[in-house]
Amino acid sequence: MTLKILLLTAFGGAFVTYFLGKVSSKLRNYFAVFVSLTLFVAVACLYGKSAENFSYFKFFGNTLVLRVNSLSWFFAAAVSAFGALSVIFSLDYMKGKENLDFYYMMMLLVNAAMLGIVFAADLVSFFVFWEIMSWSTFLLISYSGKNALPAGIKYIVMSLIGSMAMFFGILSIYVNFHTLIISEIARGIVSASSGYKIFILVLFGVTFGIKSAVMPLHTWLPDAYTESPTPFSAVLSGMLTRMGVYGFLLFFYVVAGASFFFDIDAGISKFNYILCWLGAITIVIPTFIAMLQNDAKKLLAWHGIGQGGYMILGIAFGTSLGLAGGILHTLNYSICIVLLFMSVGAVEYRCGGVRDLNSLGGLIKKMPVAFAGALLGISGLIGLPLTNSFVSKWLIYKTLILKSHPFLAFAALIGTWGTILSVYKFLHNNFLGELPEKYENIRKSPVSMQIPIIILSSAILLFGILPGIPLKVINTIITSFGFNSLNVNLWGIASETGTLNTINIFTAILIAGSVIWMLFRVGKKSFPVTQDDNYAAGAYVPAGKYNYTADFYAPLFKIVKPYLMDFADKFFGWLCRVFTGFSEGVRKIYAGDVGYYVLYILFFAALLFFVQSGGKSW
Amino acid sequence: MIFYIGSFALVLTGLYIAAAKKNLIKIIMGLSLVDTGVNLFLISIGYIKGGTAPIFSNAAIPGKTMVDPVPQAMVLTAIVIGLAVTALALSLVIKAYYHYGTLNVRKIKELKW
Amino acid sequence: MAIAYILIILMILCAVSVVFFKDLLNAVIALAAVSLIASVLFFLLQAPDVAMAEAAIGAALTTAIFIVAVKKTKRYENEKIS
Amino acid sequence: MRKLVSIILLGALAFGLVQAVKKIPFGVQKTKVGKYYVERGIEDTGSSNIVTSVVLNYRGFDTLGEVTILFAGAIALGAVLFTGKKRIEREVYPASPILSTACKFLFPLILLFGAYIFIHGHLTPGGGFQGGAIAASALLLIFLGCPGRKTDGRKTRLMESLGGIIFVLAGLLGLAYGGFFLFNFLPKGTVNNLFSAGIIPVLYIVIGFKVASEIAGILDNLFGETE
Amino acid sequence: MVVSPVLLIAVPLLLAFIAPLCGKAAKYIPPAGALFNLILSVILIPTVLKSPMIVSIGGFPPPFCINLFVGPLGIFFAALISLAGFLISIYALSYIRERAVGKYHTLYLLLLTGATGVVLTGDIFNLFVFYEILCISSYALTAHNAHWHRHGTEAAVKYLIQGSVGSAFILLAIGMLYGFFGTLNMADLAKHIARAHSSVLFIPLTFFIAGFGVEAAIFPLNAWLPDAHSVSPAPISAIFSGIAIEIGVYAIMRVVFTLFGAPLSVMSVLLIVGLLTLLVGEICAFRQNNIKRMSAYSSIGQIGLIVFAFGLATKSGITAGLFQITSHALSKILLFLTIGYMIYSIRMKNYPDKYVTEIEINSLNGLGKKMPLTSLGFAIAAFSLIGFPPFIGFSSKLLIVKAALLKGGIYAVLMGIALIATVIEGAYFLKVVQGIYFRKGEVEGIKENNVFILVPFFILAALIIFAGIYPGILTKILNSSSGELLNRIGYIGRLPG
Repeated sequence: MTLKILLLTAFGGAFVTYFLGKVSSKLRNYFAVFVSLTLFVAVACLYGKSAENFSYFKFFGNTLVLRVNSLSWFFAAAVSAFGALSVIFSLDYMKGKENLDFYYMMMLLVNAAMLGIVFAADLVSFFVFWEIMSWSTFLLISYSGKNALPAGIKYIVMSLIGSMAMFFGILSIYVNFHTLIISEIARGIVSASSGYKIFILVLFGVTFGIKSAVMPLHTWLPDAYTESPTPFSAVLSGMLTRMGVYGFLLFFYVVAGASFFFDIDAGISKFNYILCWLGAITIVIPTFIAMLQNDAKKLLAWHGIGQGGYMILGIAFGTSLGLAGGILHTLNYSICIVLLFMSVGAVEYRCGGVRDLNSLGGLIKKMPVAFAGALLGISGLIGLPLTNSFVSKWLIYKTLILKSHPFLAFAALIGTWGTILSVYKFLHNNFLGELPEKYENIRKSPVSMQIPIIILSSAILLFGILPGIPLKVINTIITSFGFNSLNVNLWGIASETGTLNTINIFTAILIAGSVIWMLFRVGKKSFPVTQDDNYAAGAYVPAGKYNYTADFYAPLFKIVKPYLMDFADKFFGWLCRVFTGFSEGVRKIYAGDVGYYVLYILFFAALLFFVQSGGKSW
Repeated sequence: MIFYIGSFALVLTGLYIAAAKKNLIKIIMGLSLVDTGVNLFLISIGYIKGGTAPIFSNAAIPGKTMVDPVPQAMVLTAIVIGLAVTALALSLVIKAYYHYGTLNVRKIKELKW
Repeated sequence: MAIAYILIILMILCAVSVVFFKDLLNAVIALAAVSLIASVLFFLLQAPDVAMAEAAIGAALTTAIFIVAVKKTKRYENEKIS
Repeated sequence: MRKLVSIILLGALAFGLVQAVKKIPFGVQKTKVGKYYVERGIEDTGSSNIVTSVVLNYRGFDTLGEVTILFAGAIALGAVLFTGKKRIEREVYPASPILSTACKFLFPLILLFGAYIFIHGHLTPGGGFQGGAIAASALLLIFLGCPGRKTDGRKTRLMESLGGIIFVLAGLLGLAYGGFFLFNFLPKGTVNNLFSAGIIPVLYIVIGFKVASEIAGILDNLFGETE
Repeated sequence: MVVSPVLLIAVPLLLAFIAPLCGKAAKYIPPAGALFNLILSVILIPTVLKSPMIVSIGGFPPPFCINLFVGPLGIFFAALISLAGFLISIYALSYIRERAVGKYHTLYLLLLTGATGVVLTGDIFNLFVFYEILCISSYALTAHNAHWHRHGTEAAVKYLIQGSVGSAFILLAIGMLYGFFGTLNMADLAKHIARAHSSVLFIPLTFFIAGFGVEAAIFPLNAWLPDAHSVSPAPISAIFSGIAIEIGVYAIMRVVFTLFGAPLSVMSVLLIVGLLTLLVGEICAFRQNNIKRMSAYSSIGQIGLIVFAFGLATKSGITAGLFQITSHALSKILLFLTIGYMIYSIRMKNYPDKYVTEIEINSLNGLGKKMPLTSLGFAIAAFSLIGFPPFIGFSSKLLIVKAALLKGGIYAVLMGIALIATVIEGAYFLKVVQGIYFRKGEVEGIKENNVFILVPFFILAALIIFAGIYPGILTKILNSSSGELLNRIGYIGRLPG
């Protein structure tokens, strides 16, 4: 019952927000925040509860059911938390823009749809919420107009391809097993032939691959992340893309069942192994493409793809450790990327919408909170110790090395290098270096932006130092999939070959850090100099004319750029052009000459004669 | 049998005109021919050799030898339909000429693709 | 029914000549002839009601309408001749 | 090219038609429905012209549809040719006195003939449609022979509508009296009398007027000069 | 006492005859007639669901007279027609306000009557007659205000030529059937055809399909559709897309299923043809710049899906096809009406003296702010057509895919191909939605304030959403309708004697 009310609140809240906006914009904003916070609290209260197959609706004689268990709770909590934070962030960010009623309604609607997805216990509700999410996302991506419109189309077309594949798969399952309820399908599918299983897995793989931007299917993501309003970019990267991961988990481990997932042998190699390699590719290439980007959001977007690879890698690998790593990385990465998008948003908000990394810089003194957020965020992305991703990446590396897949491990490692390079560029070009003159009198980010940034920053540290908090939930998830339980405690995780204990690391780093700090204090070797003296080799350069954040990594660019084309994007572009040409040709059928039309009729009749006189069915 | 052949000849000629001719009025004539052909076909179906018209002008006429009245009723309807369609078609043609200044269907193709 | 054969051949000839007449008025007259012969054929097929209708509607009124239409547009199929 | 293609396609069509027609023998009694009408027609409807009884009684609904089609055609033609302007009163060249006198002389005769045809629809060949068409051709004669004359659009429209209304109302009365739409609720009378066959002559007269006025309207619209 | 279903045809016909006499009040007649029909058909539904009603006309036993066969299928279509007709005529009250107004309303009512007659009649020639009423009014309405409407005239001429060829084919086929079996009553014919083992029966069937196919707009007989639907005034485009072509599909299905017992070879042809229609329609729509032409091509696509569903020839397939008919009718009508209102507003602002019925997609840019309700209606309709939940299009797509998969094998593969069309449809419709909401355009001074136009939007949108969430309300009547189509023996058995 609570679930039903929860979803009703989520959807109803969205629409009420819209109508409140017609009354007063203040009221609408507060109400939106209120709704999203309520949802978060409500979801949080569901912790530890589990209810299977709670029926809530009839659709064509099929009972639609909801359920809550550790998996869905985990994702629901993340969804509602990020949702609430981005709504709060929007308060100032979106101020003064057009169509705000619509914006808030769609934010809440996306949120609600995602909650629906994670709580759905039958495939039709899953699909319905999935589609609601798709179209509301589409509307939000296109919200800013201009460049956002092609991005939106790209998104929705790929998303539709995915949904149609899923639609087909769902109904195929329904027709074969006569049920839509996930737990019943899981029971029924055991007896299916392995060819059918592969068919289903490929269909769903395409869907979730598109949503979580696995490498050849990622092309919608960079544009969509870049062009949507920043708070929504945060949601998009933080949770919406991760619905693909949820889908993978659901279908590979719950619907198909873990044992089955690893048993299917396609003759050449195992399905999950292919997926692992896709994950690895997804880690490496986009991370390096990210380095080339000069648009802050685009850079982050490419990271979004790359980090998704880690999750797929971890999940597809399918050992307790790997799975835990993958799931944990989903959460950790989401925290980081949402944080980073919010810092970008803060900068963008204050700098009048500028995101070009070449023209920014030196904002550290002007916007300390945003800087702190960005710093922690990139540390998290890289996986420095004491940040949350350290734990999850450690788990993934450990899995790969333990299971002796050196190439995959190497790929993951390369990915991390690329990450370091590119996110440093991000941090540097935004916050370090010379402050351009025109940004001299920028103010701090507004409170409504600082709050989410601070919350998320502390979450990074909290989960970095106490990884046991999420791991405990994740442990219940993987045991529910039928894997061995991990030996988890608040500080870390123990495995056959070693134990991760963050508190030790924490202490060590704390001590080392304070020693270094002390040294610096004592030594006091550094002193500030003016730019003219050292930077321009003595020649006078007017301040602000020359900003050394421009063309960061230019030499590296020259080396790698030719190799880092987005081949998938090129391919899809080519496909589009071919299709356009084809349709241009097809519509010539309607030539406008009525004589032809009469001929068509005669032709059709003659053809029918031909076919019928051959057919002996009479 | 010759009636069938005649009626089909009309139908096919009409269809040929509609498909191959350029002039709109010619095309409408073709359609009119098709109508006539179909009507002839229907009536020939109802014919009975040596039959009389289905009218009891005096009660002594034996009903057995009367031709089938149903196709005749159908054809009456069809003729009137044909008139209505032809009239409407020609009025449209007149309007098309008013707008396009031509009756050539190869030239009246602003709506295409 | 020898007369039927003759009439039908005549009718087909008229119908085919509709295809070939370049002057639309000629074609209309040919069409009227087709209708008229058809009406006779209807009569031969023991359908006096239909024959009447065909004669009045097909042969007379339709022809009139066609002629009006030709008069209001172009007389020749090849529009360069005026 | 196009001619060749159309001839080929028509050949295929002709093949099909011939195939079908082989199974329909010419000139043989083959219909039970038609036979029933011929045998029971007089008894059921009281009309000695079986075609009329089929048209107006057994298949009266078709005829209602047919009337509606003509009505729709007339309205449609009016709508297509509608220009929203008053018709131009062009200077007409009067026809030669011989022609116009002959037309005026023939006009009532043809009209009378038409009326005869539709009034006797249930007795002799012909009926509302034929009679109406003949009456309309009388009007056509006037249009051609006496330029400048025209029908009163409002009156023809009134006649059309009234005809249709009476037809439907007759049907509804049948529904009310006999429980069937278009039920022949009037007494059948004696066969081969003018006043026989129940509603058939009534309907045919109505149809006659309606068809005549509709065709007259169509002709009027077509002949009308509009720039 | 049970009302006679013949009133469903007689009363609108009577009103249509009265309409020309009413002068300016003529515009109130179509809504009145459609409302009457709607109420009557809803009243009749429970009775009909219990057992189909055979209504003899003229008081003779069928097959010797024309009879109406008022089964679930017929009454379902009658209700759909009158619902659509009612909403569109309310819209037209203030939309059609210039020039040949009275004639428009008369023809519109005749079109509705013709459609109702086609779905209710139980006699093949009578079906043809009503079909002709429908066609003639369609031709004329396409060319509404022909004197000011160049493209309308062209489209109507082309439509008429193709339609006439189709009608001639139908009449030929009827003649052949009469020649074979000597009867016109459909139940009687079906009885004879079921007994016959003739090798030439496929010829009339071919002519029927080719003839009705013109109105049903199956590929390649649909060349008239994009022209006619795009240039006619918006309410007419709506009734064409929502009702007229569905009537064509009904006629084909009635002939194929009831008369000929759905032979496998024909069904496979229909399946392929449906698929082709779907793909060609969507592919052509993809490259359109004219919004109404785009929607017209989209109608072709949807019809293809309907024919595809019927082509499966299973109960679930037919139910799905009927559901898709409902969903397409509601959504497409809403789509065309909203587009119409947008065009109307733009025209009233920019060139009030010209008669404009079509417009480029780009001209709609930015209307979302000025005409929020209309744009919302457009978005709902587009989303429903694409098949997004929770709109009705989703339910129908679900049923169709399910039906195809239930049949399995090659049908599932074809269904997979058909789903590609959805992606294309999504691409072009959503581009328009984006344009309306998120692009900037010159929309100063445009506003929406006409209640008569907005009320149908509201009702249609409510129906689309409501039936999307509770599709169960339709399943009962649709199930028995599909049962009626498949149960040929039952149809024949209703024939007394």
